[in-house]
Amino acid sequence: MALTLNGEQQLLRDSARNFVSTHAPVSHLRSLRDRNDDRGYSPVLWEQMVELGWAGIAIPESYGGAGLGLLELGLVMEECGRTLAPTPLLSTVLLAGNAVLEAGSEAQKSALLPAVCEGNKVMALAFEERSRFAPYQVACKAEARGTGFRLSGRKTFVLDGHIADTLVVTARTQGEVGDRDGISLFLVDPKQAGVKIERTTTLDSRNAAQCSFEAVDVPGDALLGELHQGADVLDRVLDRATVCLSAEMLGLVSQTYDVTLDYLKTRVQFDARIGSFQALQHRAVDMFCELELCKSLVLEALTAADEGRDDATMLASAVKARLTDASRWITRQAVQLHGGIGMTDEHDIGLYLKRGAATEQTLGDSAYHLDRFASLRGF
Amino acid sequence: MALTLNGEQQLLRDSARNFVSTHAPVSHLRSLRDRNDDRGYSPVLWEQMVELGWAGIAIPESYGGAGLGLLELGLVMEECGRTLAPTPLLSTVLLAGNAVLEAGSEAQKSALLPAVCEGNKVMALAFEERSRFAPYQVACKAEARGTGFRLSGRKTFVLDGHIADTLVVTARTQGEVGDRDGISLFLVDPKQAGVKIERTTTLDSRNAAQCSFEAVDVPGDALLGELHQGADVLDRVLDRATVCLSAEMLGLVSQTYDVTLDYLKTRVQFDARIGSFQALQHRAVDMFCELELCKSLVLEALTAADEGRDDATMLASAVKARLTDASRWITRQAVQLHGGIGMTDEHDIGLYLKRGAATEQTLGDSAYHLDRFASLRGF
Amino acid sequence: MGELESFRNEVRDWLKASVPESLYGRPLTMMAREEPEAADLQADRKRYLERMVERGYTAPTWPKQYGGGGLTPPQAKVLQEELGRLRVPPALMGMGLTMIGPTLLVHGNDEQKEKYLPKIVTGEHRWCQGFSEPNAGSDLASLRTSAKLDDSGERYVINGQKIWTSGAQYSNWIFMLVRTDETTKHQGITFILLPMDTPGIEVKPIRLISGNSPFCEVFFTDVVADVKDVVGGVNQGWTVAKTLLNFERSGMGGGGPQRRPGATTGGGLVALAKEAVGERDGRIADTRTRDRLASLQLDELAYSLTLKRSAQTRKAGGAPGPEISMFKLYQSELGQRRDELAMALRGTDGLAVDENEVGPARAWLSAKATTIYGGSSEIQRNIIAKRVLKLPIN
Amino acid sequence: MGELESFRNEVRDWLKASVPESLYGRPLTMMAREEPEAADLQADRKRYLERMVERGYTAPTWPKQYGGGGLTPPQAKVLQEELGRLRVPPALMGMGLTMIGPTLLVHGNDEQKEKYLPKIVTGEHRWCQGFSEPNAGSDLASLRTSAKLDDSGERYVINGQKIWTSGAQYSNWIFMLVRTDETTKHQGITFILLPMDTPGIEVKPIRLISGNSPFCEVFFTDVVADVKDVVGGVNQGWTVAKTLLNFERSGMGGGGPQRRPGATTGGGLVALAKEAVGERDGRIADTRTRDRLASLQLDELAYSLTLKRSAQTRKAGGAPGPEISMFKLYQSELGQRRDELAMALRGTDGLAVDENEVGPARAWLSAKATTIYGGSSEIQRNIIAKRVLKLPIN
Repeated sequence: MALTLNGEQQLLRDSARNFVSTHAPVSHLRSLRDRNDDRGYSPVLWEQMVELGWAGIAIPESYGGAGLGLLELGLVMEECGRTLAPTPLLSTVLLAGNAVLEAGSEAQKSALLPAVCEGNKVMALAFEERSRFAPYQVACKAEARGTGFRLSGRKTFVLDGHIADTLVVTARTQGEVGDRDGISLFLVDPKQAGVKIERTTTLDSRNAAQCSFEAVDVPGDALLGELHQGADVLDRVLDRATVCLSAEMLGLVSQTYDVTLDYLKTRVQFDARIGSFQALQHRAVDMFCELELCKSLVLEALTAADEGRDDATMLASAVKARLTDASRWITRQAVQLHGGIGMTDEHDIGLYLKRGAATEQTLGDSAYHLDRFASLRGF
Repeated sequence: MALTLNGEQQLLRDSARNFVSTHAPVSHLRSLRDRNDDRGYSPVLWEQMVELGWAGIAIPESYGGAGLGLLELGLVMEECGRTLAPTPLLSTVLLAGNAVLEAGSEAQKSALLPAVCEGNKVMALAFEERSRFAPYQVACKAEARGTGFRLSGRKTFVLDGHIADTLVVTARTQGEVGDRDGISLFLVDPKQAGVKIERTTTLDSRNAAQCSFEAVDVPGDALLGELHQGADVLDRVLDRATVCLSAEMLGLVSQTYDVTLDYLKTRVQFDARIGSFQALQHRAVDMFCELELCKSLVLEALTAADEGRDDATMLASAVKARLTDASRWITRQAVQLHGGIGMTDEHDIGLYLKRGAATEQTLGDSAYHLDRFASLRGF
Repeated sequence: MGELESFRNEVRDWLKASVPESLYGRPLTMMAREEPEAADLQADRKRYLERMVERGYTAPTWPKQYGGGGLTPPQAKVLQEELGRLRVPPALMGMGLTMIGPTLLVHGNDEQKEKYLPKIVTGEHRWCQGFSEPNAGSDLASLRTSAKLDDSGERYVINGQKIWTSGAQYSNWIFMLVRTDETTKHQGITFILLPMDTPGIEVKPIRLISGNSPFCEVFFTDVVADVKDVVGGVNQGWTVAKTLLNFERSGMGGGGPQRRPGATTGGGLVALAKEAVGERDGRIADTRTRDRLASLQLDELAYSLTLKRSAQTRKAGGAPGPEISMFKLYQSELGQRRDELAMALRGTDGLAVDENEVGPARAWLSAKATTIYGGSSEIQRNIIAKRVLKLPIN
Repeated sequence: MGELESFRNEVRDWLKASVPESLYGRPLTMMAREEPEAADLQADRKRYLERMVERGYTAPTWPKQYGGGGLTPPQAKVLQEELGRLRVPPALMGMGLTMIGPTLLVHGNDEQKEKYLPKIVTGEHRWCQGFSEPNAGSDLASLRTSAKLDDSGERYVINGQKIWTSGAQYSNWIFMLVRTDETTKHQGITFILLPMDTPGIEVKPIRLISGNSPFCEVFFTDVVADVKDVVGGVNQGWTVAKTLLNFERSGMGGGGPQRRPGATTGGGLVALAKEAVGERDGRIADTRTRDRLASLQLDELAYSLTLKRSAQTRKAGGAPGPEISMFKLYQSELGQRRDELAMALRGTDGLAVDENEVGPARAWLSAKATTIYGGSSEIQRNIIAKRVLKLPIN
């Protein structure tokens, strides 16, 4: 239960930090945005990340990965958060990829995971149907039809859905909307007839798609994991993704804080550096303390997930609730403390505000996770 | 809908302020406390207040009162709040007295209200049975017995209950605990057999009693208002008392703020008056703004009650929720800003903290009233 | 019937006869993105403006001699209420009416009032504000844009840069603060007026995080201004500016909840909340959301009552005092809370942005400026601490 | 078996043989009201202390030569864990062990260490702290209590007043800060030790808002002290004090949630909440209360993880640095929040006070001091701003 990094982990983090600050600084996101890049990330850069092994960090060696833990992947995500570097790590590796890893047959895993590790496949998990995170609210139906299934329904906020080579789709095979039981997972080829995918641009200059499935027939071996038992897979996958997204948020919030602290130390008004004003000092101190708490929670949640501990789920909700509130508070404060310059598109701080706002809503907001935290603690 | 005082109202307020600051400054409460005064207020002083007409301010002239409004009574309460002057205004006039005024027969009103106006009678409203405000949670029973009723049950937090000459007791004559219907009000002589009253001292050096009624027989004319319809009376009485208690809280919080602002202007540390430190300045500003909002709400709620407006109930909950939160925040801040000296019994600020804490819980806390406010606004 | 009531009837009749019906129920278009309007609608707007100008109703309380309506404040309120009843937009808006006009009435000389006020009233002069500079934001008085008297003694030559000049690209006049004495801070500032088409002025819009560009940078290179256009005296500009800033804040805080394009209004939030988390017994199903909304509504209620109380207490006709800072502070922070709540309730749906519309996400972003411009919340707190609470200065 | 494990076995056996069983599961009595204990229990406590002292276990990590246990930090942790397993109270507590002892190990000379440390270890010296003065609270360095060297050059004569001296009425020694140079601020302070029975010392307990009197005023009139009892050199007292204050804060923030008499513990709050607002499906019925409790528990979790992380990161053996201010700050504010929540949940029941017991209301009142003493929350924020964040000074 160490809350410190070992030498190798420190090395990995330093190399990730070095890579993103050199090859994917904030100006990289900015240029993708300004040219309305359709993918939302740079394939060239992604290839380099893949070469550094990032896609397969937490995937077993037998499928071409490095077989390391979520902690290591989390460190990389944190560094990507620092420069807002867009990657398909969340969509392809943490959501859809992990679903395959958790639930897939040997054949499915062999077919998909090595391609993920090699960066040859973008995947997306289509599981949300509402604007507020509610993974069991699945109305999308899959009816048995011969040896296969026929899918009908709609999904929303499918991250990187518009460029996915393979979709993992949750559909109801039994029970009522809202039931935990009766959800199943399917592999769907987005190019298949009846699949309609519409890209939306989110305010953080990333993509989330609206998908609709109209009588889409898939073969029996498109079923991922056990019939009706998809929620078990979903829970594990979402918990792990939530923890890593929180790590990314930690990077984002840390950088926001660093930039703001620096501004307080340099901006002069009233013949003084504004960081000498006590009201601003105390606010900076409160942000500093909050970040220290966030760091501890992120490390603990990543470690608990790697160790398969009983409290891993509780910690996943704890960390997402915390980072969401920290992001809301610190990114808003950062804009305020930057004053007018922080309102300009030219300054980076607004991009942190926007990405912060998007991650706050992604995979459940703080109200959702605080409630789940309470529930897992027995109240 | 004026939110300013007219000349007479200003005069009344000034005279009340003058009276309490001369005759009932904080040292008065302190001396009552230090000698463990059983009544919790000074009968001599109360007599003088009665002479000033305070007991009957809002009682019609036909029963010996001045026939003025709740606004006038609220102004007096506010000034009493400023010096923490203990009076039986809340128990005798606003709770039990108003119940008689609202619901009593001519005979009941004539028997009781003139005595209240003359200061010859202390009354108490025994209506709470739980530690959290819930006026319909009445388990105490009154069964018809001959031409009268037999009361059995327990009441808690009966303000001034241990010295009351007459109790107004809520009892269930129909329905289940929690029902709004089926509550009736009764006049009970506390000296009657079966009535047991136990004084508790509250942390603000006032009194609230635990009362129990064991097969207490009361005659038919002890019924106050219509059978089963007591909740209507209770609602009106509690709303009006809540607004006036909020006015008292405004006085308390205003004085807390004034004393603290003064301390900030005089206490020297680090070779500067501490009120020159920006972090403390901004906190003082936020308290100032909050108090301005509180003042507006108190005036509006008192006026609405006097005008019998439709939004009077909504405003009663609005004002109590607001003043409770303001009291919690400002009295705690005041102690913190006073530093060590604020922790000593010798300094008055601790007495404001304690009275604040008591009023925060009295007649419903902010959670209760915020929820009721939302409900009355249609959500 | 009281005088005010007969005035109301008169106004009502006149408005009915004068306002083209096509404008009834039209939302404000100021601040929203410019979109081409049908030619007949444009003509109706023009006609409406002309009629309002004729009666002095674009500046209802200004003296008639300057083209105002000469109305008393209660009469002006009646006019506003009657316009509100028809839900027609104001015929004319802008800093001329809300900021420089009222300031000239206080500090301008007769010549200036006669020259400028009538052109504000008609909309001929559209004003912008040259106050902030890149290194003079919260600390406005540290401004550096210099004005040097030339040899004739009749002209200033201005050099420097202004920033956050709202609507500079649409304005033909600017009121600005310039430094006329380098050896002192507040006492070396002068308030001056000049036309935007003066040679040497360059305007550059600033793109904001919301994607809009309501503000500009304005560059001054050897720009010549007339000494007659100094308001309130040389080196007396700070006094004039303080008056003007209070009018500005009073516009930001005094008007009750302001409608901003894309922002969710109070009632809209309740509907949004019921939709987002569901209803139970007609109430928002989730206590947490209900509490957040209730606490916002309670703040809004307390705030609007305080505005009303302040208006009743303030002496008639006076320029607003430092307590106006409280309203600016409170209104901007309330608005941001409302937008944050609206964003939270929309969940992931609220994250979508569309290049062509002002959705809630853009409104949320735009509102972040409200606690910064016109004196940041921190500056407002400093002002209240010093001028209202009289707390000591370090 | 690792060395640590064999040490654990040894300790476990020794404790089993040495701690009287009557002390198992006994709560702390320090800070609680003094109530008379049965004579045999008192004898058992004495026996327990003697045995612990014999092995140096009252100060486990101090060098053996001064009566300490000479244990490594991991060994000391094992000892603590084993004591915790038996739920026996510490044999000895107080400022000698937690504050002046560790400080003497850093700044004391050999003579001082030999003279004082062994008497701390046995409990013979009970220390109190003479730092704050009525006009030197947050601004501790402005203290005025003077110490003037007499003609012999071997004695100081002390005059002045200290305040907030915790437990002065039960102590027989005091460590204090005195002014030895009036012409400078921080550089004119000296750290000195003296016995409480020195003539001229008068102790007066201070009654607090909670009704308790854990603190005293201490008056000094021509009190004579020995120059040999100066720690760290004349006019070097501020450096010594900073070391000591960090040990103090580390005691206030480093130990995880502290038990205070009458305070409601974490688990107790859940039960209290379920009782107060009811249960639904095994959960607290009301979302609002659930959220408040969850947010408190989340803070406590994050805080305790951060303590753990900090302990793992900090270099072994070092005195705590300024980051300890964060823990002092956080722990005191968390504790107050817990008490506020407990008060709120108890409703009107929580308002009752009884002269003879330490109920929740008194605990709530007592806790208000935690954000004030040992450097207020404001001072901790100043320290972090300056020493950790390196923000500029005005």
